[in-house]
Amino acid sequence: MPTKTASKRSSGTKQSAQRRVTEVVAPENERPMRKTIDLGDIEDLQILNEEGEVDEALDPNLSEDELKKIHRAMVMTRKFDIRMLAMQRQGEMGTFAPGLGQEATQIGQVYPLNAKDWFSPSYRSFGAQLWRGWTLDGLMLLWAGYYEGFEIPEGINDTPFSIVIGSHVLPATGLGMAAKIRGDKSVVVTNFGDGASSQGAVAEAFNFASVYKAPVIFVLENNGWAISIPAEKQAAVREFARRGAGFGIPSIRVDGNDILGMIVASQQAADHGRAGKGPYLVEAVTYRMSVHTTADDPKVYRKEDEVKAWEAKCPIRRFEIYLRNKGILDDADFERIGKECEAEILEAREKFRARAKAKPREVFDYLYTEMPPELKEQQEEYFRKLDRKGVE
Amino acid sequence: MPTKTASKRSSGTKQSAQRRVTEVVAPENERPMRKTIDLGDIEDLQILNEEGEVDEALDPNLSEDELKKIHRAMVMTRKFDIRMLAMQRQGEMGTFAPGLGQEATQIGQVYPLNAKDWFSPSYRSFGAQLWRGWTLDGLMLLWAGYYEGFEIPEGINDTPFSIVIGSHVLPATGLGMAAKIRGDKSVVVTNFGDGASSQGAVAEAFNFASVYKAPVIFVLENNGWAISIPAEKQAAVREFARRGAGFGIPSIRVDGNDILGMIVASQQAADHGRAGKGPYLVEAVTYRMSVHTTADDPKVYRKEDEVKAWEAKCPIRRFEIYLRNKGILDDADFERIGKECEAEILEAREKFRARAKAKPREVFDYLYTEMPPELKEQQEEYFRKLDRKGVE
Amino acid sequence: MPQMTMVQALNLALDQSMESDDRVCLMGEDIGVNGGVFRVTQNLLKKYGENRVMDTPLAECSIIGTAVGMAMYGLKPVPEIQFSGFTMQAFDQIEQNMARMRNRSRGRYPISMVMRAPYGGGIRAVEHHSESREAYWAHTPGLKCVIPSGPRNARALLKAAIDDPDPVVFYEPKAVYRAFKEDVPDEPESMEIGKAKVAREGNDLTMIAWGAMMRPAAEAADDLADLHGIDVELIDLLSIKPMDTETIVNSVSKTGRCLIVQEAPQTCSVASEIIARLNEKAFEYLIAPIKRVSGYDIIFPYYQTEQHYLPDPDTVIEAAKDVMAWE
Amino acid sequence: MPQMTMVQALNLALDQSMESDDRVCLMGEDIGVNGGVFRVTQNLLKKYGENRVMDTPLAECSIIGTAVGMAMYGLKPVPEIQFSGFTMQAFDQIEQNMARMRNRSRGRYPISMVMRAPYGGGIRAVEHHSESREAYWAHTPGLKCVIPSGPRNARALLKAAIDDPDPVVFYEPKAVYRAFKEDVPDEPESMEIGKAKVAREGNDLTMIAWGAMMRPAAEAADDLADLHGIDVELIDLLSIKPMDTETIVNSVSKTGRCLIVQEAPQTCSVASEIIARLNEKAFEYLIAPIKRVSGYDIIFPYYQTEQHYLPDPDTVIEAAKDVMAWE
Ligand SMILES: Cc1ncc(C[n+]2csc(CCOP(=O)(O)OP(=O)(O)O)c2C)c(N)n1
Ligand SMILES: Cc1ncc(C[n+]2csc(CCOP(=O)(O)OP(=O)(O)O)c2C)c(N)n1
Ligand SMILES: [Mg+2]
Ligand SMILES: [Mg+2]
Repeated sequence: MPTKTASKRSSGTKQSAQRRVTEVVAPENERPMRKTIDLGDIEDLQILNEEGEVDEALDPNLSEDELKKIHRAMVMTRKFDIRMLAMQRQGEMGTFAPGLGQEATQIGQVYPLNAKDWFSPSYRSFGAQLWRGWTLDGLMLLWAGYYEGFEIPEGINDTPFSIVIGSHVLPATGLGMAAKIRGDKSVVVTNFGDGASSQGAVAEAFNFASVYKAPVIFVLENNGWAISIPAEKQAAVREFARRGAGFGIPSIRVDGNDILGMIVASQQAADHGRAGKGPYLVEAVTYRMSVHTTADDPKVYRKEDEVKAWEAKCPIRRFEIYLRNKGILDDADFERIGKECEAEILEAREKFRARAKAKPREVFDYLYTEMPPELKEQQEEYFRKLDRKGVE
Repeated sequence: MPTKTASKRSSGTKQSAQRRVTEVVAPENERPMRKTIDLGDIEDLQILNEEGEVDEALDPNLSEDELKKIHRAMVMTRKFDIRMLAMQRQGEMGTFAPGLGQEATQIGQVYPLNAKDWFSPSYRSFGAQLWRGWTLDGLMLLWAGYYEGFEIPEGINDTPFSIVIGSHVLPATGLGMAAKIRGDKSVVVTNFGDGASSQGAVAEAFNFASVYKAPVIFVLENNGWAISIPAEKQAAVREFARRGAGFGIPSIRVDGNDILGMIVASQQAADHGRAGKGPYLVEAVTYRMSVHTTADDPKVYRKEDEVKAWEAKCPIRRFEIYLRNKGILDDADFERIGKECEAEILEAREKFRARAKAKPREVFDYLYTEMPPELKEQQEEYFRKLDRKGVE
Repeated sequence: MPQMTMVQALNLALDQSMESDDRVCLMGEDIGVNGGVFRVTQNLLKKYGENRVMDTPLAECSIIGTAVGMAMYGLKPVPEIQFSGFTMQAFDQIEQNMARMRNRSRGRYPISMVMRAPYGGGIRAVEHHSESREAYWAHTPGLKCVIPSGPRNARALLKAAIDDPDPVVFYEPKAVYRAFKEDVPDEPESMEIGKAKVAREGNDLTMIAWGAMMRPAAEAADDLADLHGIDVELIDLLSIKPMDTETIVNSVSKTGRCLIVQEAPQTCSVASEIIARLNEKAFEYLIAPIKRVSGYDIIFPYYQTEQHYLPDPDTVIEAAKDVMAWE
Repeated sequence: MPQMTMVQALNLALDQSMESDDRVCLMGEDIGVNGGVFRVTQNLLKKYGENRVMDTPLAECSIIGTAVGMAMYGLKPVPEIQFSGFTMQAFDQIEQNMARMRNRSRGRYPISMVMRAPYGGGIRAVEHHSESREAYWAHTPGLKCVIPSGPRNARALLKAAIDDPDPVVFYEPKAVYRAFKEDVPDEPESMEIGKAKVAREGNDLTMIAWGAMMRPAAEAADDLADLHGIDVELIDLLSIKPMDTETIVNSVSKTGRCLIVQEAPQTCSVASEIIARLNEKAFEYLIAPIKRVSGYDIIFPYYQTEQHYLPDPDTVIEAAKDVMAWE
């Protein structure tokens, strides 16, 4: 109903009204004021800026140990990424999706989780998976096409990552619903990309999580690109966090290259969930510095300039300035840590090489709890084929 | 990034920071102010209120002829609905979905359309379909299970209505994209319910329409219920129009029982589309006065009180007050019009009865442009079966 | 033993499973306050509360997708899809997560869930309300699919499906929902998934049907015996995937002739698969080509013509005579 | 005649169709600026502009759903689904609108559109990137489905599919994309949808394959002739729906023996359907059970083991010998 100040009600007007409707409706800007519904706002957060300056009032003031642990994890993630690429180029690794430049987004989102919480990632999640306890050699196995790599480390509630864009977000929501139903305090973090935001299943998940007040933290990793499609073509809104509002989900847009911002936002989201208040949407604004996957050639569709500009926003560099200024770590430490990570990764590569044995006789396993007879028959036929070929 | 007034940047802070992150993140309300992103607002429109009072400043001042035409259409819709229910109860009609009480929403949304525009409705759309030129007897045939009822009247660009909730909204968006591609000025109106708003396909349609600036008017008929699920359980937001904002679509929430409001909102949306500005979302707030379908018993899940309260908001009653006050029609006219509509409907029923002949030999038709041989074979078998049974 | 319709029997199975295992929970559109549009879940909300009987928003993809998550958490969700036609909305979640999560997680997350959906024609419904697409599920690795034909086996099969550690599509022949009553014992009763039942023994011709088609098939079988001297062995398939190949092969090895009755479209259907298996395993016993009395490869017709589309006893009898006539 | 890979041949077909009919337009993820992840649509954006080559947001359901609308408007959309595994996301739109709109509108809105999707294994891809689910489409009333096996027939079939007034699922065997080149004539070439091709004539055994399976089948056929004295008639099915039953039946009526090679899961598959039809129409000619060399009813394995899963010439040869051994 329009506000009374703007227009006057009457019981019947007597003016002659011969004009056609298409004419009488005045252009939007000439309209009298009408009543409107305020949509509110979303938070926009940065704590550690591109220059490594910190917003003191917002600094979570983590302990030295924590800060060191986080730093090491970011470095490890990057080194792992680089090593994987080298292995891929040398033919020892399958197609994989590098997370270069997204280390802060990755680690920040899982930082507030404990082992009993759930983490349901997309495929570009090395940093978060390593933080959660996935092994370096396990991830290598997985991307090298060995099924064993999908074995979930004992003791943590993680799901296999999802290859089908957005398809894991509804199951993740179901995990949150189940936690709520059982009265557990666990929360669920699930991540997905700007591209994934176009999937209907993701919008549906927003709605279910919101209706059931499920403790789900939706981390929308806006890294600017979905393969060759820039975020500007993916949606008509610049801030993907706006989506949450339409479903009644508190939403925040964070500088995803700011590890402190990511931690604070994720913590806030986790607290919200644990308090029984339902889901939270965290849009992490970051950038895919590398190829989409090793099968992709970004030169075809994006300018080097754009990538250059983002180099200045590197999440590790700015965090190192912060650590250096705080007197926690110095350049020598950074070099040492880099080397230690490298060494660990090379060690893992040896383990991977030792484990990298295809097990073709396993392909029928793990499908059903008990193999039905008709499948056993197919398996026997398949084994006969392997026998014939002399395959173990 | 937080506002400068609220917090101070420094290059490194020296305070000891031993607290765990879970402690340092202060509860939301104690946080310093942060920068926020304003989500704007949505328009909330009513022109003709429950008492039949008009907001003069917003009255579209339609011509007498137009007003009469609209009134008659609303009456016809209601009478048709009532007659269909009677026919159903007498065993002459199949399960159908009454639109009782939603006459203003129905007719308002298609009012600005011309024949070349597209209309892609959901199943609860008698009013709009009749306005567009669908025949009374055709609609009867359709709901009585005769396939011929789906024949689209010549000269208008309407699609068959959709039975699968929300499934027509993407094709409707494709129609808009095509119009845009071809440089045509046509717009598309597509309607769907509060329940349908939960379908991922509908969210996807919002995004596609917005990205391609397709001239699609999404009419979300919020009639309070999706069978037994009240709108409050369907979503965690009260105003479904909020959804549009997350996709960058201008959105409006209209009193759907206010025919003038519906016309103005729809016209505004159509103008927007014709001007090449893209989609529009119109949430029409109305109420399903009757059963969901004739197979449904609302007594199981909703209180009579709620229905009673909505009786006072009847779209026809308030429009009649307006017309009476304007001196356009009087009570005698209303009675006459009611009778004329009744007579027309009974005439249509005769036509329907004459046409209501099952054509079992048609069921293979219209599937492919040319019937493939394997299907022809199945058809021959089927015909032999009909022959055997002595069915024409 | 009380006499029950299939609807009542299904309700009983759900009730008893929920009673004995608090991980079992239901979800779906209109299943709570309204008790389900077919009343299969009637009274269960009142008895078990909102946490275990969830009226959901209108989104099938969400219903199945979140149910998968709930199963990963350790619950045993039994989502209902209001009509099987709307399983299409959830196809991605069914194929990508419900069917695969156990495998993808190397057994860490077994998906013990049952997707219930009324299917099939014969109730004078509008478009999309009469489909039979069990072949989709049979073709999808990782699923099981069962279809009861009467109240008693409906109750037992549903219990078996809920107890099963793996994901089961439970197709309910809605034409049978209230068509007849059967004795259904009070105490919980189960049956093995993957086993067909010889509903009628015979020596001349094997007839295979499932779900709602069991009724015209059984009627035809009786008539064939009484009026045409053809002794039919009638098999109620019950489990579509896995399929009880052994029972089928044994029967056809005895009779040498086979007729399959289904309402689904013909191409790449369950009937096709049965023929393929008999060809492989009973070839030397086959006296005549196996015949399909089937739905056609067209869209299920509007309801004024559905009775002609659906296989009926007469058509089955004619087809059986054809099979018998082959030498 | 230039030598082309299948990718190039498909690009040529699209280019020529777009050139000659301005209603033809393309849409899909990464098909424009990037030219498609397999480069099938390379250069077409530059040539035809953004209105006819649409880089879309990441939403398969939208791609197919809006394409249906565009077809209703009178355009001829050719949407690409990046990998056939993601057609699951669009299943509802495929089954409910693409396949049915013509029927539902009583012919008023024919849906002349082609859904292109690379399918099948053999390129060392991750999960969901290697599926073959042509049986889903064959079982769905209202669709057509074709699968080329080499560059030349890919080009001709794609033209035929675009020219077809009805909706066609166009499955592209991605293992063949760059596997070999063939002469492909400059001038537009088409072929009839619904016709199989006898790729090799023979008298002892009919072998039926399609798509990527034509290569191991052909290799096996050659070896069977050269090394085992078995004269194979090899049929390239090309059209899955409608299927060229006549050509198959004629061949098997001649040879009396048949072997089908497919990479899809076995149950309710296209191979099952072929067996069912041969049972019905060539029963009296069958000397031996028809055999399937098929993918299994499991999830397509991770790539280190896919070569063992996929049918290969050796396995085909062994199976052929089995069929021949039957008396
Ligand atoms: C449903 C589905 N469609 C298409 C693909 C192919 N694909 C893989 S990654 C990708 C882009 C994803 O972009 P985004 O969601 O932004 O995540 P990012 O890769 O940027 O991390 C596409 C189209 C897929 N895996 N799943
Ligand atoms: C995809 C799908 N799911 C379920 C149904 C069954 N169904 C028919 S109408 C309806 C409720 C629709 O509610 P709403 O969208 O609000 O429209 P209304 O009936 O109120 O006009 C349901 C669940 C359906 N037709 N389609
Ligand atoms: Mg991205
Ligand atoms: Mg509603």
